[in-house]
Amino acid sequence: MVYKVKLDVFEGPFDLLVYLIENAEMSIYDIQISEITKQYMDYIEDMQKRDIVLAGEFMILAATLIEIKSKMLLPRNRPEDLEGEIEDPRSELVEKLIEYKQYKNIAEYLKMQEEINSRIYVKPKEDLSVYTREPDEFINLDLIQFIKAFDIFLRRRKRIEEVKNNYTRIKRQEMSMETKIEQLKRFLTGRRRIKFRDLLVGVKSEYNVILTFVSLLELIRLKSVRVEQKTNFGEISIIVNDDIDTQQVEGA
Amino acid sequence: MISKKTIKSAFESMMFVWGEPLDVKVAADVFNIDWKEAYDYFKELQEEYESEGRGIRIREIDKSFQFCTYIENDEYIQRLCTPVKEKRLTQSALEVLAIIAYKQPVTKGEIESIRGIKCDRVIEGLLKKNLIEEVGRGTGIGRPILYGTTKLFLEKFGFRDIKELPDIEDITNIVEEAEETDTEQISLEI
Amino acid sequence: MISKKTIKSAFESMMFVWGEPLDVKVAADVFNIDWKEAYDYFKELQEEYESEGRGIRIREIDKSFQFCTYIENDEYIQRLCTPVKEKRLTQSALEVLAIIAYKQPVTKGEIESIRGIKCDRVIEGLLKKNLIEEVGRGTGIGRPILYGTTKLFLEKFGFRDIKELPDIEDITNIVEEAEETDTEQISLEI
Repeated sequence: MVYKVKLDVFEGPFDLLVYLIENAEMSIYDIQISEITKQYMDYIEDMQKRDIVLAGEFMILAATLIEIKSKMLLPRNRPEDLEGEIEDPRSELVEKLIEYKQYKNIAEYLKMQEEINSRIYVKPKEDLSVYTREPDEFINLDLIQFIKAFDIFLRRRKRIEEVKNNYTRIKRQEMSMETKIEQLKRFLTGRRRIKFRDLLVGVKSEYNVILTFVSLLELIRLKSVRVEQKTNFGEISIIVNDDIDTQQVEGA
Repeated sequence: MISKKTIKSAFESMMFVWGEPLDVKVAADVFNIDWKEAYDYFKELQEEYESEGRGIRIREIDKSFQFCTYIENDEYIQRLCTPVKEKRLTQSALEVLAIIAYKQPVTKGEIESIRGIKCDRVIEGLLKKNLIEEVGRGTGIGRPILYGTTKLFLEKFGFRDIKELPDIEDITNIVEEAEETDTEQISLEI
Repeated sequence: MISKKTIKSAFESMMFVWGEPLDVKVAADVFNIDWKEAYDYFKELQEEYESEGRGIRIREIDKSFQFCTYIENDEYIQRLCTPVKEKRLTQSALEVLAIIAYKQPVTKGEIESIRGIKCDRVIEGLLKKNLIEEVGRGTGIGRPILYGTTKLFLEKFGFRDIKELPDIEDITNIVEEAEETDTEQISLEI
């Protein structure tokens, strides 16, 4: 059989079918389905005998051909179908084959173009590394970007100012160590023994707790009071010296 | 003010070092001139090399210009040296490329339905060769990848731009005529 | 008999693909012509490219010929080939630039007191980028350097002169308008 010369060079089932049709000198618009189906099946059988793995699509087209063939065998001139022309069972396949053939032609044309263009030569790019080592730095700026950045700065500055104002107002209310020491001395005068915790009654801010404690340390240094702590983290007891009111606070 | 003569001369130098097709826009930017002006200069240069019958020519590819050899000197170049020829595309690659070139942007599914066979491998190969590229996503189920041809495709097949591809209807005539007139010049792989 | 025109055109193609200097003898052998004839053709070609003021020229090196670029076009080739690296100014650089633009001439001390933070590095960077420059010395202690914006600064923002800068009071309005019309985000380092 003639088609054997092409063997496995077919690009797909359509390619094979188009080849068989053309080889049999049939019109693509009037395919003799039973003849072509036979040739197609023979080809596929032949391939399988040679242990050539055919893509599944070849079998799908085989099924389609058989289906068309069987439809062609059905009686077609039924009077109840008069209103419309009965569709030729081959028409869908023919349409596909024609489209495929068109692209096969384009492929042929592209091959020609490829051939022609392979006769034209270009030169490679020169070695440009001497230029590419130090790129030009281009500053990307526009007015809106500049103004937006400035606006963000102005807003943020305003915010910082507000925060700063709050911060200093709170600070002004806070007591200095000197004032606290004087306050403590007045409180301790006339007392013998007092718990440190009692000094913190009504003291809310961390700052004031620390201030009280640091002031107490100062009083210890001045020997106005002694402190005792029996256990770690235990209660601190303050023992007040008699001369507490005569001791001078440094720098006060 | 830089003279037209200087700019045209610079364009020649620039194309020469660049080797690859030089984008008109990139060339125009070097001189801060507008695109149309630069394009006209390139066209003038192209015309000059042609009318003087030079052995090097300027070809236009997708709004870029490139120096190349005059096609008819192919024979002498081959006598001088054996230039490295790239491997020709296979029949299936050419078919898939044909479908993509004419139907782009196109999905793999559409290509396969025209060819009646799977073509993942072929598409992969064409992508690797940079002859096609992904150009977006379709709107259908699974948002399938859309393929289109590249600038390299135009270069390899000698098209100025994709619009230069002949009408599908004319193709058969072109192919048949070419086969009749110079079968001896086309080496067909059989 | 191959015409002189064809041989000269072929020599151009051959030089082009050869890249390196093409030996006159090798070129002559392609056409079976004698050395002197080939040499004369190369000289004629060289003369043609020169008299036409082409951007590519032919140079002779030890009885070989080679295409090369016209030396005067070096500057344009450099412009074409030097990659451009886009740099954005940081938020701090933009702030310092804004302060200098609006308060110039201004000392580093004044800028720092406005921003509440040192800015030697930022000023250095702006000087390097040629967006600001030293414009004199102040009268205070140590005669501090006064900074002002440069012509490049005006150019980059498209101002004809420094008076064209928008009023500080209008800035918020401008920003709001811009944000309405242009939603594009700018990357700010804060």
